Amino acid sequence: MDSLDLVRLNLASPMVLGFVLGIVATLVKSDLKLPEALHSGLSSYLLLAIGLKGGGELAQAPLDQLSGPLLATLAIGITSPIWCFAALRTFGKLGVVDAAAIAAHYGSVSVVTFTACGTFLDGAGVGYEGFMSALVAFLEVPAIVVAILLARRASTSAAPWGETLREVLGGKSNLLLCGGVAIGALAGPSLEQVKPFFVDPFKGVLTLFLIDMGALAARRLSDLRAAGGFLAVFALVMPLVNGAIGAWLGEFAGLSLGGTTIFATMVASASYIAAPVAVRIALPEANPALYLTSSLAITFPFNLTVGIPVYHAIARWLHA
Amino acid sequence: MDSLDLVRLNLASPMVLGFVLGIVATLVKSDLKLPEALHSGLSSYLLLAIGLKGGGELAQAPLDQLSGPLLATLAIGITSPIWCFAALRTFGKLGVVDAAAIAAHYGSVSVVTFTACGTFLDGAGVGYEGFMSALVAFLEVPAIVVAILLARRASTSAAPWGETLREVLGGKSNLLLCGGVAIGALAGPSLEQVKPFFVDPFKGVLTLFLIDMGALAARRLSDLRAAGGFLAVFALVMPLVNGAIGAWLGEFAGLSLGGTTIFATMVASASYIAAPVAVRIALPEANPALYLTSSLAITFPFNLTVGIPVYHAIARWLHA
Amino acid sequence: MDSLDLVRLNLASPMVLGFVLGIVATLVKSDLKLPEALHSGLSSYLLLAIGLKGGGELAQAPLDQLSGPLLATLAIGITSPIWCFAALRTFGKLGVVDAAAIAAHYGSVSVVTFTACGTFLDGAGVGYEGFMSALVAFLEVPAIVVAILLARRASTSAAPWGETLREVLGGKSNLLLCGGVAIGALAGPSLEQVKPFFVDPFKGVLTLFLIDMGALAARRLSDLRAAGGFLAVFALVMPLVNGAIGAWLGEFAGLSLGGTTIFATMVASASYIAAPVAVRIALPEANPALYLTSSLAITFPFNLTVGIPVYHAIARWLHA
Amino acid sequence: MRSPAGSTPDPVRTVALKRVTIVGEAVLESRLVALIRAAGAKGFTRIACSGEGSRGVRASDWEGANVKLESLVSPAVADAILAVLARDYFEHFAVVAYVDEVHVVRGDKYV
Amino acid sequence: MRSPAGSTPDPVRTVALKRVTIVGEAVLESRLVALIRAAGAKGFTRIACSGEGSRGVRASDWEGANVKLESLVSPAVADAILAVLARDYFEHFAVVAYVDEVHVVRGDKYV
Amino acid sequence: MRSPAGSTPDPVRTVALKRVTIVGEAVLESRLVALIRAAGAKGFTRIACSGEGSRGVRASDWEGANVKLESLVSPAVADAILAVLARDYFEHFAVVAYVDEVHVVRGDKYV
Ligand SMILES: Nc1ncnc2c1ncn2[C@@H]1O[C@H](COP(=O)(O)O)[C@@H](O)[C@H]1O
Ligand SMILES: Nc1ncnc2c1ncn2[C@@H]1O[C@H](COP(=O)(O)O)[C@@H](O)[C@H]1O
Ligand SMILES: Nc1ncnc2c1ncn2[C@@H]1O[C@H](COP(=O)(O)O)[C@@H](O)[C@H]1O
Ligand code: NA
Ligand code: NA
Ligand code: NA
Repeated sequence: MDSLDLVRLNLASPMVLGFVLGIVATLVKSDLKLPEALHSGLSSYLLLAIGLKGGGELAQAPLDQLSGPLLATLAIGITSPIWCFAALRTFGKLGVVDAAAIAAHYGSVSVVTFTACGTFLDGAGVGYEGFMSALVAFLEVPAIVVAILLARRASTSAAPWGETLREVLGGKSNLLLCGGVAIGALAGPSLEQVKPFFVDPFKGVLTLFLIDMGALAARRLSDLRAAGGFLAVFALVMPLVNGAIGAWLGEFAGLSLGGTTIFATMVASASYIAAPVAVRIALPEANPALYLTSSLAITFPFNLTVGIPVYHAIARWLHA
Repeated sequence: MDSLDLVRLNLASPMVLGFVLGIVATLVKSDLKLPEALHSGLSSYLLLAIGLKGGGELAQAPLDQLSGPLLATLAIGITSPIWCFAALRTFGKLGVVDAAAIAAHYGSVSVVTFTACGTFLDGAGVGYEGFMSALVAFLEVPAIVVAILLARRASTSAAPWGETLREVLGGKSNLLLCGGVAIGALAGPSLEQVKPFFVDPFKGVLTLFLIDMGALAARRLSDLRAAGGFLAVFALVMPLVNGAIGAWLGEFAGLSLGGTTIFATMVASASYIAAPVAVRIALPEANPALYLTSSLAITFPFNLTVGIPVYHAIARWLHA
Repeated sequence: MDSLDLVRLNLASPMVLGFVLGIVATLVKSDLKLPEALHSGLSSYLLLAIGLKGGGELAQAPLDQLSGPLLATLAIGITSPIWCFAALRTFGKLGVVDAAAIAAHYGSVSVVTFTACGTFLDGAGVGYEGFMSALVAFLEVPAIVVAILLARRASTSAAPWGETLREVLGGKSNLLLCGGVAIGALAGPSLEQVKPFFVDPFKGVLTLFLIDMGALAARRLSDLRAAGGFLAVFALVMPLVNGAIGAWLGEFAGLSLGGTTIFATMVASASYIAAPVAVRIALPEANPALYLTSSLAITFPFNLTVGIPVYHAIARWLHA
Repeated sequence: MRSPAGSTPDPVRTVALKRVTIVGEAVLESRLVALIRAAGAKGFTRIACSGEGSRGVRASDWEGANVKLESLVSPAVADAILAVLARDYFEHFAVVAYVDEVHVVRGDKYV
Repeated sequence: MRSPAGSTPDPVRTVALKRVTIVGEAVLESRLVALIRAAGAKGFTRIACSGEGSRGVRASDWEGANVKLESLVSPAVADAILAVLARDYFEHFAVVAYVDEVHVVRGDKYV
Repeated sequence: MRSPAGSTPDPVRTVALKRVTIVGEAVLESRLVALIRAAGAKGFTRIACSGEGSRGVRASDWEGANVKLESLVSPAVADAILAVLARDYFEHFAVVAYVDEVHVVRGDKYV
């Protein structure tokens, strides 16, 4: 399949179409938002399912095959918020706290984008390492911690450091993701018992969830003006830069073509579940309109539709 | 199987038994109602699942096989509210606004009744056209629009026409149904990915939902007196009339035996999801006790238990 | 497999690990509690699914195979609250009302513990009678009624007897369980249609639910001091006593090895869904900290982790 | 919805009524509603909530946490509700109840 | 969060404002919000609820039961909200509305 | 529940207390609860809600929208709660807080 075919394949997936439906609904002033209890329940389901899958595969993967990707994940988690921060300060002239807040989001990972990439590869018939799901759990937290550290000297109202760490590590999404990995790794073959709930319906649940995400993202669009032109450009260019670096690093770490694509997508994606909550508490004077609009309303739809096939094309080019 | 066997088969299905359980619970003053967030989530699931299925089949159906049933759907959607309205005015002496409000419900379609009919046919081993699900999306709206038009000259407090149209077309149920059809039609083979969520558990979800519907319907029973004797008769006779007309029209449009049964059931059913919301806004002086009691507390249980096998018997007779 | 292997197998199941995750989350002051609407929805699902399964098997089981276990269930349901009550009065010096309230819980059955036992046996490859699920429905209510009878002469503010019975029989959990049994028994082969929803994902749903239960149980731990030392001992010893009696009685009633294990577990388990609600209304002056802490925070985790393999070992010993 | 947009409607006369608020365990919901009705209230609004107090005991997490009931009533009905509550519920159940005054549009409908 | 724990902050000045409360059918939510906004309110809080009244009619259980809207406003805005409500909604819809007074921190933000 | 149906119970004495209401972003919930407790409140009621204001920013839709906390307290405790709120939260967070007076059954329990 050539690149255009892949874009087309991706755009015509039920997940992406569901996302578009959510956007359209909000634009015609209708409301397809799920009740909050369901949104929260579906999020928990997705996080746990990803963790379980990653943990199950982690337990079976030989350590030497694992160590490269794991190190790459930690390395990019620690460094990418730094260059994001520098770019925002240098080219965007943003204040320290706002720049750090945004860097926390782009250094961390979007679980839904990750999942969409897996679905894309399944559709395209490209295999990937099963333990990628576990890497998500390792990529989520470091960038948030690094970015908050960058901001603390400038912030006048940062929360105490202990409280911040507790917020990041003990956050619901981190607990579900890491808890899922732990259960998956410990459960062994009995994991089969829960497959009909956590594996088989997964992509359908994701479709329902993406309708909701579309509705949420579209509501943020009205904040675009508040975010300003620079941030819009940043939210489109930074994923491409991070994605290219991620593809190169994934390839270097010995991942397969599919694994490299997923790794690139993880690096390119911006968190909008774990990071916003942690940043809100740790850096209260950062403006949520800036970090949420860029990550949720621009970068997420971009990655979902165009980004993923592009990162795959890069990975193919590197693998050739 | 003879007709009595079919009635028995239908009454003993988990869905109908679930509905009865919901009624019994309410009658013994207990409460099996699901939390509102879940009721709303399950509704969304059912609507989307029906749309997806219909859209997927629509994309594959040859146009010449489709055009007849589609035209029949639009024709009956526009005309049936008119004769319902006339009957309510002539025999029931109801006011213009109340008659139009009820006509909107009986001209539109009940998604759950439609689904129960499909389950009935599956149980009886009778096949039907897959695109029937898509026809539901086309039958839902026209009758509501026609009925509101009938009432507007008499209503003193009708909402502006634009707002009414937006309410009908942009309503949650219409968006999910039509959105599902669109996604199903565009997604092509990747629809397979979401089958384990939207197709396999469908009938089980419906069972859970029908327990809830039973609880809701039973609560409406106390309004029966308010509705009056004529309306009770109307709510039992009109479905039979509409069902017979529907069966004849479906047969005429070239549908199979199963398709004809479903089409008759669609025409015979009365909406209690899309129509009430639209009517409440568009015709606020119409009395909800009249239109909700007749459609939800009388016609729905009647169709679910007795109506569907009867419409199937009519369809068989016409097909013989 | 020897007993230690079985304990290990049980502890490494996704369900038990999920329960531990819920506890850990609460201990690190995080919150994995599901939204209330979802907790309630998942409970309904589990109760209904158990009922449906039991009813379906009940309809097929020959009466002579059924009568023994059924009589045993009723017998233990009526007698076990009496000896629990006597033990609490004699050794614990508890007041009449508190003793009766706790006896109601230990005489009744925990649906989740029952389910975990079935999952354990599936994992261990041990078969059991399908109609066991139906026995749960018969074990839930009698003990509660007997215990309330024991307390009524001492209670100064007991609710009227009629209201109490209505509360016990018409309670949501009893209705769903018995309603499920009835639907399962009446539906016959059409039950197959709902299997992909009520059977296949069951264990996965249970895992999610147990995370929630872990969070709930851990919150109760702070009440342990209020409950006092005697009650902690009671909550660990009584299940073992009841489990041994249950194993003996199950064996005597002609159950298989697996069936005996489940029967012992049912008898050993303490209700924390049906009993608390009924007792709160019927015996309002009983202290909820006593009956909830012992049944939910001690006995339930004990049975889930250690108890079930122990009851299985007893059953094996009796069967040898 | 009929009136031409922009036209200023007449000022509205309101009636001072008592608003009785009860927060209690969710298992009591149907009983508390019956109590309010029996005391003469014409209606009420029900809100799901949770909370902590001095007792902190809850019958069951399965039936939900607390429920908040608000009812607009005449002073006499307010007194009646509180009196029955105090007599029958305060001793053994987790219940909080209070009254304040609000100015209700078409308030005569509720007394 | 910056201040040293234990230090006593200065007492706070509050402003007396009207709190307008509207309880109505959930299908009306977006219309009621628009009405509040149009009358000049700077914000509102929305709570899902249910209830019973003299009419007890609901458009649909699918769109949810009732919604409670609370808005802190100046007396003039409160009057305007109630007047439009009384004119356009009270006849045909299940709506309850009332006003009371509360003392708001930094209350000048809301007028 | 013991008393013979129909008997009229004695009228109830109530105590005037302050009701402090805080509406804020849901991510703040545990912090606001700790604040209320630290200021001396004996209990509170928590209601999930949503809303719009002048800022309209929310940390995350995943953690839910807003939370409304209501606490019945003495005037001194009310002042303490508002003062800490004003000092630590008003600048950077979406928080609304106000006080009114209600008449509480067995009100001495809460001070
Ligand atoms: N001081 C208070 N202010 C507001 N609500 C309270 C207060 N005390 C108790 N409550 C509410 O009443 C319920 C029962 O309180 P209690 O009986 O003290 O455990 C709690 O769960 C709270 O919802
Ligand atoms: N007396 C009342 N006190 C509190 N809320 C009420 C009262 N009457 C009606 N309501 C609320 O207003 C809604 C509509 O009332 P109605 O129009 O009388 O059916 C009800 O569902 C309740 O939520
Ligand atoms: N005037 C108001 N009346 C009632 N609630 C308000 C008002 N303004 C703000 N709120 C509530 O406070 C939250 C935060 O407001 P803000 O900080 O202005 O964005 C909103 O989401 C509303 O729930
Ligand atoms: Na990233
Ligand atoms: Na129809
Ligand atoms: Na037991």
